[in-house]
Amino acid sequence: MLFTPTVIKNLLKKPATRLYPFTVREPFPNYRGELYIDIDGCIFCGTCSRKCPSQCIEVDKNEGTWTCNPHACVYCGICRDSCPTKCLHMKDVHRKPMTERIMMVEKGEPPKPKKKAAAAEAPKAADKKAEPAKADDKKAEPATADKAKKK
Amino acid sequence: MIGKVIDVTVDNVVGEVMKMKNDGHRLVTFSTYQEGEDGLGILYHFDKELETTHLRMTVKRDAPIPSVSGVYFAALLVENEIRDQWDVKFDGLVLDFNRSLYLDPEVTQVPLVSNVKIEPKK
Amino acid sequence: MFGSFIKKSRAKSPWIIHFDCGSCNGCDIEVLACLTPLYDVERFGVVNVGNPKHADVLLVTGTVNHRNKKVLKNIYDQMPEPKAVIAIGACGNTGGVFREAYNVVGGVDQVIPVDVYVPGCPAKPEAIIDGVVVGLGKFAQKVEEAD
Amino acid sequence: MATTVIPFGPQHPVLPEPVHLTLKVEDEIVKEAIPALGYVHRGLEKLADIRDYHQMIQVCERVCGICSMIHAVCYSQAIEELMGVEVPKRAQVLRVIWSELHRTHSHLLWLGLFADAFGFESLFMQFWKIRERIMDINEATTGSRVIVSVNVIGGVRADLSPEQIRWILSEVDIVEKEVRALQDTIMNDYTVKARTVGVGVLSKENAYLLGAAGPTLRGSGVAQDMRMLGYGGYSEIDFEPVVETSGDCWARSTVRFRETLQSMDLVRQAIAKLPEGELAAKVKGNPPEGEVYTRVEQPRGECVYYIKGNGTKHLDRLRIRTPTFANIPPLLAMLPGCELADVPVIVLSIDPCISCTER
Amino acid sequence: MSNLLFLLILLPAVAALVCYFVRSSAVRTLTVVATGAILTIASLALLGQGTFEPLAVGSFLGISSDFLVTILDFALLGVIFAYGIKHKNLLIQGFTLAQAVLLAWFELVVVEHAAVPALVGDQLSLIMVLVVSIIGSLICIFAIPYMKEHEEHLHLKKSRQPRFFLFLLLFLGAMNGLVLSNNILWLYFFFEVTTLCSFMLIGHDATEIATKNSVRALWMNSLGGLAFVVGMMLVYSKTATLDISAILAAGPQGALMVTGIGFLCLAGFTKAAQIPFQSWLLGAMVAPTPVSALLHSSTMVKAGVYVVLRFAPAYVGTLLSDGVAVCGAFTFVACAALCIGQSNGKKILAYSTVSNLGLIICCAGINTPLAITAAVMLIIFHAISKSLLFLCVGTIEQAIGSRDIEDMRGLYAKYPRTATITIIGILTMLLPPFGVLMSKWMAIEAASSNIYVIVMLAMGSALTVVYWARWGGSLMATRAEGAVPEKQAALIRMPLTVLCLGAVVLSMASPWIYNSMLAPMFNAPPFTVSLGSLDAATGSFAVVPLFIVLGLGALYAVKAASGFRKVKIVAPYLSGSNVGEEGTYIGPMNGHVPFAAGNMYLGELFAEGKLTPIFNALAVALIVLMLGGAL
Amino acid sequence: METLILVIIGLVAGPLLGGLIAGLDRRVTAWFQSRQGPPIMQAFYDVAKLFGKEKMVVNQWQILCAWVYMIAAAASVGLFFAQGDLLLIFFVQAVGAVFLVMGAMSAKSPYSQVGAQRELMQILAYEPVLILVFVGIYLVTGSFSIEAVWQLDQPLLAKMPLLYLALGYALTIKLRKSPFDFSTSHHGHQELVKGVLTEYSGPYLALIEIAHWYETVLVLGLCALFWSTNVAYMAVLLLATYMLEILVDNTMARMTWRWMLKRVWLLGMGMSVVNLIWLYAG
Repeated sequence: MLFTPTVIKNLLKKPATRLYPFTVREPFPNYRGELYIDIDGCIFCGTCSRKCPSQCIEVDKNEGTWTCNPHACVYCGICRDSCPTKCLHMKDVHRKPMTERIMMVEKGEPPKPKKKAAAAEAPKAADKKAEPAKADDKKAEPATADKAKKK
Repeated sequence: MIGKVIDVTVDNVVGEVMKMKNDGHRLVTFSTYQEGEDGLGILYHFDKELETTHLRMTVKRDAPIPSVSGVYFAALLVENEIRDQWDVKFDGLVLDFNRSLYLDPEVTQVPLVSNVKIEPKK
Repeated sequence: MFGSFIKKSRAKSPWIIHFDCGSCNGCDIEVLACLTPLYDVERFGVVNVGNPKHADVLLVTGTVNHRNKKVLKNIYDQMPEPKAVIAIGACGNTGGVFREAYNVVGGVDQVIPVDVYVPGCPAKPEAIIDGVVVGLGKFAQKVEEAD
Repeated sequence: MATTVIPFGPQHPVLPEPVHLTLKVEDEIVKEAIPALGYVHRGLEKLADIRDYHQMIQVCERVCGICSMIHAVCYSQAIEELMGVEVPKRAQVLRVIWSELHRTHSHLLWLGLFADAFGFESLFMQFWKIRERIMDINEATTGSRVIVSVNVIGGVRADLSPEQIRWILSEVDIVEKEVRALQDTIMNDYTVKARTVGVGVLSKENAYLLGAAGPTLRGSGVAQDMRMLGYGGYSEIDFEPVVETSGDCWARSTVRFRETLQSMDLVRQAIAKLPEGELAAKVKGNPPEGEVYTRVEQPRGECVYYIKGNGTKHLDRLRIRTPTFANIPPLLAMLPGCELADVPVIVLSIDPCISCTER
Repeated sequence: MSNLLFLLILLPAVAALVCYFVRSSAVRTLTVVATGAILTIASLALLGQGTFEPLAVGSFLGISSDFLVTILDFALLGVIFAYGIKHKNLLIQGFTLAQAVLLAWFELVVVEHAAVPALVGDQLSLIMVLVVSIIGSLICIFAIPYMKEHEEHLHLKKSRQPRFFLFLLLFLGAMNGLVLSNNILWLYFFFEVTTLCSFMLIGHDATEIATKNSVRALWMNSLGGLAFVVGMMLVYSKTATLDISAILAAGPQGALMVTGIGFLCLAGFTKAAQIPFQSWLLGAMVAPTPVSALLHSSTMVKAGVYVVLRFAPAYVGTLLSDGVAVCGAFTFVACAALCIGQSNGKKILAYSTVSNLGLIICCAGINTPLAITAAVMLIIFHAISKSLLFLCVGTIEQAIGSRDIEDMRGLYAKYPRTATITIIGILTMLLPPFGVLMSKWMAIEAASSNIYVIVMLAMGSALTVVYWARWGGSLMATRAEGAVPEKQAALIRMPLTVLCLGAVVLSMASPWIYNSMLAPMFNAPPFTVSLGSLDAATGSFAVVPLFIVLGLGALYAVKAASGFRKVKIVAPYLSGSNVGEEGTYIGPMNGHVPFAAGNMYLGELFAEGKLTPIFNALAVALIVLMLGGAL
Repeated sequence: METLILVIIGLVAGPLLGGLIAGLDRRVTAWFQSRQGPPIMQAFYDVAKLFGKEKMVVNQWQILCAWVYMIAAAASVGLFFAQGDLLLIFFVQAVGAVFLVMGAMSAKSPYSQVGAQRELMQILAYEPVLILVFVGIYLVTGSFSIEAVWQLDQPLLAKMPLLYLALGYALTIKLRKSPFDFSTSHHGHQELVKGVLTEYSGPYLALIEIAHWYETVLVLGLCALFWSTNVAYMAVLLLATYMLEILVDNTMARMTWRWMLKRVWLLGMGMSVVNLIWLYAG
């Protein structure tokens, strides 16, 4: 019964519980959360792909795609640190849960060999939108989570 | 590598390990590495008052290796592990899991034999 | 009336079972941390029952390997319907950093159907709570479909 | 007398990890305990074939999520020794700080789980509540709560700012105060003692012969702690191993409890001696041919890395021996003769980390 | 009236002789079944005629029946003595010799041979006759197919069944005689007949162990016989009458007479196998199961408690009474404790019998109308349930070849009928609203004013729950679809079914049984019956309402359970270990580990070997105190 | 007629009260642990959800046993409200306890088997104590029936303080609280998983939960008898007792059944006997 003082103290004090998701704590600034790419800055050098310990990033220089499997990503931040153009970033919040597996596919403008200079203008705007596959699901889920947050 | 390395052979390994035990050494573990095409290097690591001693033995994988689990009971786990990883046999293992300590029958290749390279999965 | 109360209760009383399916313990301790005072998922009626026969939600952490895939299947089968599966962490999702290792089969969805994927390595307790919330949504949807 | 066979695990609420024990009990007294492993075996040592030696540091961190920092330290030290890299002093001391924070959170976690093993749920909650402060320190300083990923070959990736140091010190003080408040409960409470004193006794000789490591060994009266080697930043710091002599579950929990307090002291010492300087040395080329044998002290005991380089960026052999691997034979020796109710207490008293054990 | 009495006492004896001499199994079967039927009808008819005052039995072939009994008495002692010599047992020889000498002196010197009405039929006697005749007959009928199988199993060249049924049927007659006797010498005679019969039946299989145990039973019961003679003489020395009714009517008559009663009680203790005499009854397990059933339920041991209960009015309010109560209560708790450590089904039944007899004796010792009611109720319901359970164990043993309860796990899967009956039997021993528990309830309420007794009863009743519940539970299992239906011989099924129904239905009828048979025993009956419940100032037991509520509940539950095919049947939780081949799981080394579960027998607390000597010593001390208290 | 109404009130109010107490219990426990805890109605959500789950058993007998357990528990509460005989109430309650054990034993599962054995040990521990408590009440009131208790002009507690403490043991065992939560623990983190309840699932677990509520009401009702003279004090006594139970639950490790047997038999029985001797003498 030597534990009694502690439980009595607990009883008299306010519970320590953080009321997540109703109140969300201010995140720590350098938390390694959701990874995203600023595709405009990407030069498709492939360093992130080579450095990634989980080997979850694929960079296709010819197609100009940067593909990452967020489910295999281990959020170590190596890719971010090694990116020569600093176009990889990590949000300070975690990636939201999903009901389907997704692939992050970002299509950007590969550094052009001089002659195809003007060719890639057209698709650029359309492909800004991330994750063409399963995009709907992914949108739906954070929405419910947001709703819960507001409650 | 820190510590004294003593070379032993299949014939005197048990005796040498016994000697270490009588000397008051604690068996830390074994380490293994590939030695040539079909050889296996085993390092027995011992510790006595933070001083390290190693016994080094090289064997062929197809011949049974004398088990020291009779000397140090603690060796049974690591010997079973080596059995799993290199598909070698130990003579006189006190509790022989017979290649089932870690692996299920689905794993058909011998994991650490390096000519059986594992292909990255897609 | 009782029927609708049952339906309402489903979302209010998700009993979980946590199976560590070859995880590095990173996600495990975060799952356990969810039960502790700072996160206290019991607010949502979550109880860690530790017995598949009582559980509604299966939280799986870790990679599936050849030995534990049978265990995972067994546990899943022993859970009564309706049930939901939440795969936690990179390993549970895909096998994570280990997915090329020789004894690794891959993510949880190689063996049983997964309802919610919680990414992260390890997933934060907040992420797991989010996952359970999403899972309950999925759960309610499943029940609707079944009726 | 009738025998009951109990399949204890792989999925069992008191075992946080999948491991199986086939227990044969009579009148709830364990007569025989046979283990089965392999539920967490991933084969990550083999990953060295396809991941380069830099990437392997992330893999080694994930040998075990609880002591990931210290795995990374051990691995980095091994590679640094192999390649002859001189690690800057500041990085060494920072590694000590994070290592000791890891030890604190691991021990607090264990103390909680241990309390849960003998059915003391409130104590579990209390320890885990305190632990969250350490997790916050981890998150704030490294960017992740559990797997901090601050090590690189040659040093560390993150730094502590003076404000952070002040905050850490104040948090550490609070944690220490709160932990001390539980000292009476974990060491002197009647019911706790009834469940731990004299349970799972491991004599000094047995502990030594069976190759026990860490608190399991120290709880049996052997003063053996790898930090006594003064590796890395520990050479700067005063350190005395914590030893108890009774060899039972109570001794092991007391060792860990006192180490928790000690770790916080070590954090303070390290912070006081934190020199200015570089965070990481530059590392060029591949590990040369050669062997390294490194030992560090993890929360669970002595962790051994054996590395064999071959001059390429892939290692020829990476061998990890974790403390729990060494503690399983003593566990098997402790189980027969105990009560069924004491099985979880004894199993947890070695602080099993199966994920470490099987890799 | 007297025809009925002759029928009840002599018909079994005649039938016994027929069985012995006509060596045809058909005739034997017919005789046994017919005797059983006649006995049942006769006992019911006797009940229908109601109680009767002591009545004299005339002469038989010109010889006075009293004289005939005396002659037979000595003949009997002679036979027993001969067996004592045959088995070289000094105890038997000594005890019998002492009996013969004392009896001779008593008969020839002390007693003035006045005509004593030999038979009496009060409530207690009538109830006992019913118990003996009906339950005994059912057991005898059960014995027919059982013994056939038993002998086939033993591969006997020459059937020993004639001898077996001789003593089995003789036993019933002796018991009927015993409970109807009014002349204490007659009582003594029948008492000795049961001793001889039990000896012959225990030793029936003629194995070494059977002989050994039968000899032990004989010497212990001879000791009882000796105590009986001594008691009888002491009582006579004070009351100067052999008429039991008169002795009882007079009540306690000073120290010497009460000591005499004390010796009679001691005789009852030996026969009822009270600690420290329990070993003979445990040894009797070697006999074929019908013998055990007979000894444990309706005969032999009941003769013991009958004697104690019969003389209860003669020691009411004395210290002896308290002593008897404490001894009984001690046996109750001690045997319940010993029973915890047993896994042998028959031994559990044996210890439970002794334990329950202890409770009956304890009630006799408490000696209030409430307690006596409890005792009689317990005699009735215990006899039914216990005989049922013995027959069940016998059936199970012949089916599975073991009487160990660990081997009976999941019996339902293969033998649903036997298992269900056994489970019901166990429940009737254990739970309300069944009769045994009701008697226990009465006993506890009656004992509440005696602190020693109540503490022991409280402990004992808890221990009882343990050994019954775990047995009952382990019989249950799921029947696979399309499993082979169980076969049971008609003559086995009939007694089982009748007893099982009887246990349930009579329990339900207990308020009326009480009203019609027990209440008239007392000037101030302890209960009033209203709405099917037994009410008293101290408490009430709502028999019929409970039966209705729990019965309907149970019926609903059975209905819910029998719809189980709609329910998913799954493998048990084995911590996620996969179920391997039938009854195994996949364990270490990927091997198939057979599933096993065992009960706890609390070896360190309730070890038979350790506890028995302690209990025996304590019991001897208590008995000495009891007899000393009488003085 | 009045009795019948009382019985019906008891049968309806029993589970409602029991569920509410269970909810409150979890809430207060959470507060003791510095947590916020579940909603008060949580116990009802849990049971309602369980009723909606798939029906799944290892053995058909479990269904029977779960139902009988529930019915017996309800019947004992009914009898309690009908002011029946205390011993009889207890024996009817024991029907439930025995069936729970038998149901657990019917499954070929080591956990529920060992749980059943432990449950028996618990019965072995608390049954004598409870019987002695009833005997104490009999000695004070001259009857085993509850009716007699209401006619007292002095609370039972004044004459049976030690027996009340002994009842505390039985209460802790019956409520399945630490240090006596071996056969099935509410927390589930136990070497026996859920002990006797391991193999019950879905609706059958719900039945058992409801039965447990009835039992909670019954044992608290027994406690209430100890201050029958004043409703306010009775409430205070109950509240204090239950809070103490929760406190004990939260400040003690789970012990072993061997410890329990020794402890309850020596201390519990000892206190009871001392108190009884006092009553006999008085």
